[in-house]
Amino acid sequence: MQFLVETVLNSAMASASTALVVVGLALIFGVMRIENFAHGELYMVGAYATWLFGTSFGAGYWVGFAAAILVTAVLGAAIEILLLRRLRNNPMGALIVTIGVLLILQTGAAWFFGINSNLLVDAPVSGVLSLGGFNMPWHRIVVIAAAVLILTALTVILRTTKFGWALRAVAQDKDAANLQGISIGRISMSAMALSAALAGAAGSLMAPIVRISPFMGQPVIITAFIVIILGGIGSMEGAIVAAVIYSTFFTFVSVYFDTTIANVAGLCLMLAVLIVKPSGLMGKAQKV
Amino acid sequence: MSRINLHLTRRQALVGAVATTSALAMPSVLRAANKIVKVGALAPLTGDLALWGIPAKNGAEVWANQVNKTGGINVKGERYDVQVVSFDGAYVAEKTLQGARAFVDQDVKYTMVIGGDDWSALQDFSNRNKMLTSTLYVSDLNPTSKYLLAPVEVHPFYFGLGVEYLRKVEPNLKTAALCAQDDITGRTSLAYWRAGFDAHGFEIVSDAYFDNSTTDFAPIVSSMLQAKPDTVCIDTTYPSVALLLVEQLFTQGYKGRILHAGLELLPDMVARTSKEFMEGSIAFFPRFDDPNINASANGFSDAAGFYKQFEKQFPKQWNNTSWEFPGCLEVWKQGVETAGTFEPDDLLASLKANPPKHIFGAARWWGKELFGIDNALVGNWPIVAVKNGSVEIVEIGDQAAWFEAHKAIVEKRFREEKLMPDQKR
Amino acid sequence: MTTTLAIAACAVPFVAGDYYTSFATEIAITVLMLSSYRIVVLTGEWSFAHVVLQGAGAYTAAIMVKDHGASFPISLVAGSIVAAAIAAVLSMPLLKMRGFYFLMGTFAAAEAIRLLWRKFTYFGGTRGFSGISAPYFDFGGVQIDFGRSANYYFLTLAVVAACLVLLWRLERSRLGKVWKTIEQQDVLAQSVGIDTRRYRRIAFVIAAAFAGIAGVLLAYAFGSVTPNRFSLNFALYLMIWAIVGGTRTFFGVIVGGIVLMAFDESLRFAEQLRPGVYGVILILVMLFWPQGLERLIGWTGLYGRGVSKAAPVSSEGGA
Amino acid sequence: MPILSLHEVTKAFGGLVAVNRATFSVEPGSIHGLIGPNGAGKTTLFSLITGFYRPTMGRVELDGEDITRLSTSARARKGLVRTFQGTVLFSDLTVEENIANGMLAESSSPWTDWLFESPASRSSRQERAAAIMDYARLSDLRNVGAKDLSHGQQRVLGIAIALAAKPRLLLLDEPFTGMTASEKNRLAEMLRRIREDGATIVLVEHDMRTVMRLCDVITVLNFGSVLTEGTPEQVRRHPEVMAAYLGSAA
Repeated sequence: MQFLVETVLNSAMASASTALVVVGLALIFGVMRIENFAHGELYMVGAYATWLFGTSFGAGYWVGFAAAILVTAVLGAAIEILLLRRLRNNPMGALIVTIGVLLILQTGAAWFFGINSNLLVDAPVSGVLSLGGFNMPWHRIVVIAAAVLILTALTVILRTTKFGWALRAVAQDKDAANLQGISIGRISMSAMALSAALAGAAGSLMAPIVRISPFMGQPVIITAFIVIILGGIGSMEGAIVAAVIYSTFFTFVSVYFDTTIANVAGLCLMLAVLIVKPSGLMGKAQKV
Repeated sequence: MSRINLHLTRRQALVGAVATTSALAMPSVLRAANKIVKVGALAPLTGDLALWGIPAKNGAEVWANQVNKTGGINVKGERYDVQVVSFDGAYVAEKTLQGARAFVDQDVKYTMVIGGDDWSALQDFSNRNKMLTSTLYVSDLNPTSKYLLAPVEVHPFYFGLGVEYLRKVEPNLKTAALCAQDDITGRTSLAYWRAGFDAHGFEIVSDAYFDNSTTDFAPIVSSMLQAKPDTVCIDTTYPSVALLLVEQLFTQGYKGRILHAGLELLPDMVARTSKEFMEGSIAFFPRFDDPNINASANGFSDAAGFYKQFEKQFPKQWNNTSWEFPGCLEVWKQGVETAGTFEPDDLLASLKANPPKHIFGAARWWGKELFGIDNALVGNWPIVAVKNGSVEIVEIGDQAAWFEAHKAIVEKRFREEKLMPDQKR
Repeated sequence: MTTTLAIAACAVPFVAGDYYTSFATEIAITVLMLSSYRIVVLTGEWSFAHVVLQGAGAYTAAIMVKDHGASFPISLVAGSIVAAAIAAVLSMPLLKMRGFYFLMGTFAAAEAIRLLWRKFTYFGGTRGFSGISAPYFDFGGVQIDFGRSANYYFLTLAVVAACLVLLWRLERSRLGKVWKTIEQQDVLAQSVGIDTRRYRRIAFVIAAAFAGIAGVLLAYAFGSVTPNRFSLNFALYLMIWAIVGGTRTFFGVIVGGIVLMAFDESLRFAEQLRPGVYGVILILVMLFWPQGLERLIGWTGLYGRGVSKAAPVSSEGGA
Repeated sequence: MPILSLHEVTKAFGGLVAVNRATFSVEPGSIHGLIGPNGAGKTTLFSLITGFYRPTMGRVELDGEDITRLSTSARARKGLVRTFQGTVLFSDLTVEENIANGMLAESSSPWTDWLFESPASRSSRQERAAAIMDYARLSDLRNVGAKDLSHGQQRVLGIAIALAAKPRLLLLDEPFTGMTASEKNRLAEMLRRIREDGATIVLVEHDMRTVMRLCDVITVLNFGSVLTEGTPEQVRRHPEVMAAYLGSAA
């Protein structure tokens, strides 16, 4: 029984961090119609920034967390302004540019921090919650709580603030939004910054749990693409629901079988959904 | 809106760029009195596995500088400086074969590979071109791998000794749980661990591989602990993965013994768990920052000095492979200097005739029963245990003797994992 | 254009050493991959499965040679048929999807196949196959040992050239015209009776057949087949070379591919920094020379297919 | 035996019933008008006939054969070809190439003909393309790019492409909208000639005057269901049609 509870909590944590990453990806696709292949690397930059500011400069985890969000947001905005803005009517060109950014960030991290360096970030809340033989590190619960907090804050912003309305308008119909005087440039930049910050936050929250390496973004982006397809591109709600479904499914299969079977099963789940509904669970149906 | 048509078409621009950069690629000529002999580090320098490849290349360069400073290699009176050439095989067999071709073109006399997944493509090529090569995985050896040596480490042969020692010091332990990453390294070593546990009366209660892309290890550890093992073996997992596994074992209230190949990140493991938790954990590599390393690793000239020099040149980039490639070079140097030639066949004959010392002392060529060829340099190997937060050598065992005593069990377990020479695809 | 390419191609083995000859063989095989990949792109879709289909051809060749001692021509045909068969089966579910969904659908199918290769020892597990003996020609007193890289290079060149001629014919045939109509105006094509899904499937299967051939050539070139060689990285690089090279013209994708591959190779001196430098160059090319991509701009929004492309005609058009 | 007949065809999008139990049939060789105020369900009905939508209920028959479940392209191969409201053309190609594309789906017997087109079948296709071009008076624009044509010429090219697909039943989606008076006359003339060559035409159109002059039978749709059906005179005098159109030029 205790084993079951542990697995449920572990899958909740996996769902939380995946949801943060995938919502960021869905936001970018909704607003700018491109899949950001470098999204996993922004997750990685978040983890490295947390180590650099939190541990290496010794300012403590939460300073590192704030620094991670800031650094990734600035990086996201810079990528939009310098690179993606010039390729607005060229989706394939933008795709290649994000792959270029992916390669640069990976090589940069390996160069500056060393391929072999073992960076350790201590969890802000140490210790273990143990209830009758079942024990779960507090930090994992913090990750779940933080992710829920961030996602609710995001939905509130999108639903109520003027910025949120403008973002959703651009996602709905770029030209119509333009006609109403919404500056596409400003919205795209802030959407990219927000999306990058979400990935950075996920990276920062997971820093004490996973191995920090220049290639930690690779499995994250692959899972994110699978989940965004399951949820239907561009739909934020679909992304969150799909993140929970996929992560729970993956964690349980990897515990009861092994992670290779879990990978194959995850891919088959994605294919199954696509076969039944070729535009994802909540994606806009489009004539095939 | 007329398109801005640059007079340069895309093809002309790209071709121009190719011309300039390849000019830069001309290797700079070394001003040296001695003649030059090239040795090749054919290892992944990009991608996940760069964490083995880059420290290995760096280690080889540090070793070469030290040897060149002390007059280089003496071949029948002629002095040669060692130049290390490298090629990024990205742990893909086909790319690694391209590297081998580049080395043959550059007349590289001795090639070092990590081995495992990326060796399969080199086999025929190395025989065809008499390419003397060293690998870190003894399981690469097979009846036709004439020019392939496993001179430094006979991973996973020392694991049998580890289980034997554990049985001796802790007679009451009954059950064992195993886990490893799902690649050739993991499969080969887990097969040997199983043989070890079978031989010494352990019951294996949990045995699973995890995918290389796994990031969160809590589920894996919780499924292992569900079987209530009193020994956990995390095999040859990468240093940082081993750290996460140990941390999960501590968090999830595990109270038994831990076995790992290297325990490279022991200081961090102690920081994340506790001295008491790590007490008695078993591994197979003394630490190079251990004050009396020179005494234990007497086959390696001035191990402590080498470590200091490496840390100076490549701060905080040390990994096991950092001394293993130099170990391979050390064996090759001894062979060349006794044989007085770089020519592969003569050098092989001389090496076989008088086996050089390997890092932990005297050794002999071995491997016929299991691999079909005696190309593994096997000697005694230390077992280290954690005492008060640091590792100490607690025993020196004879790997070949252990194998002779438990040959049947090992072959059964290797056959299960389809690792015997006749089962190779 | 063809003559310059042909002359340059034949000169390589006499000029280059063993390394560059076998590198040229790999380029020739990749050119076949790029040209066959272009067939799928002609119908307006991008796929991540093309490299794994090449792998299917390679694995078939390995099994044919090692288990059945098949000769080069037989394993060439077998590899092509198996790859095409797998593509035909995969196309049933996959071709219900469009745009990015199709791309990720092909990724899922391809990665699942690759993981199965790694898992089952019949395919040699993570180590795959090795020791695939080079083809040997012995007929009427003429013996050619294709183990030597120069000989194998010419054999590859011959097979690739034959395939390119076929691909050239294919694009000019009515089949090729149907594919282009589907890409330009999917809904209009349907309204005049073209079953777009059926012809996209034909394109997917034919492309896979050629990828299978490229896989067999690769298996013999390296004498080994490993799952790592058909990973997502290689699929990504194939897509990068196709996009940056430009798929508008038959030769565009070939020349673009060769230049980019040579470029990637010339950065080898940068070792650890090589991927990063390549990333910078990708960005520069995309920002300053998108000409080769203008046709791809039509792929608007990845699933807004069939949107009318007719530019509103200027009003003064006569009655 | 009617060439096209609809039986209780209904289409609902969630709660909204766009087409409600529409039942009518089209006689072979006729020009059949389909009119109704905006939002009457004309376009949805048009899409149900062409197979772009599947009806929630009811049956569509072509020459008595149930084609309700057939795809758009399958219906086209059976002779039911449509044109588009906007100017949906192969804009990068010339007029001649556009028309040639219309013939691509023609099922030629030997599949090898797909790969290596025999000179015979190529010349026959070129002849037919030439015939259609002067039929639509586009011959002198043969090598002009589709995107460089005038609006009227683009609409005519759209119909020419449909003709290339050898339609027995031609469905036109508001062909006369946005045309000048002279262009309308020439198009009406062309449709009559198409009808004389044996094809049946179904015309969805707003322009009442043209529909009244051109069509043999008219079906009037209102709020998704068939209001009435008959010759242009019967329909013009029908009280509810007057109310539905409220003062549009009758």
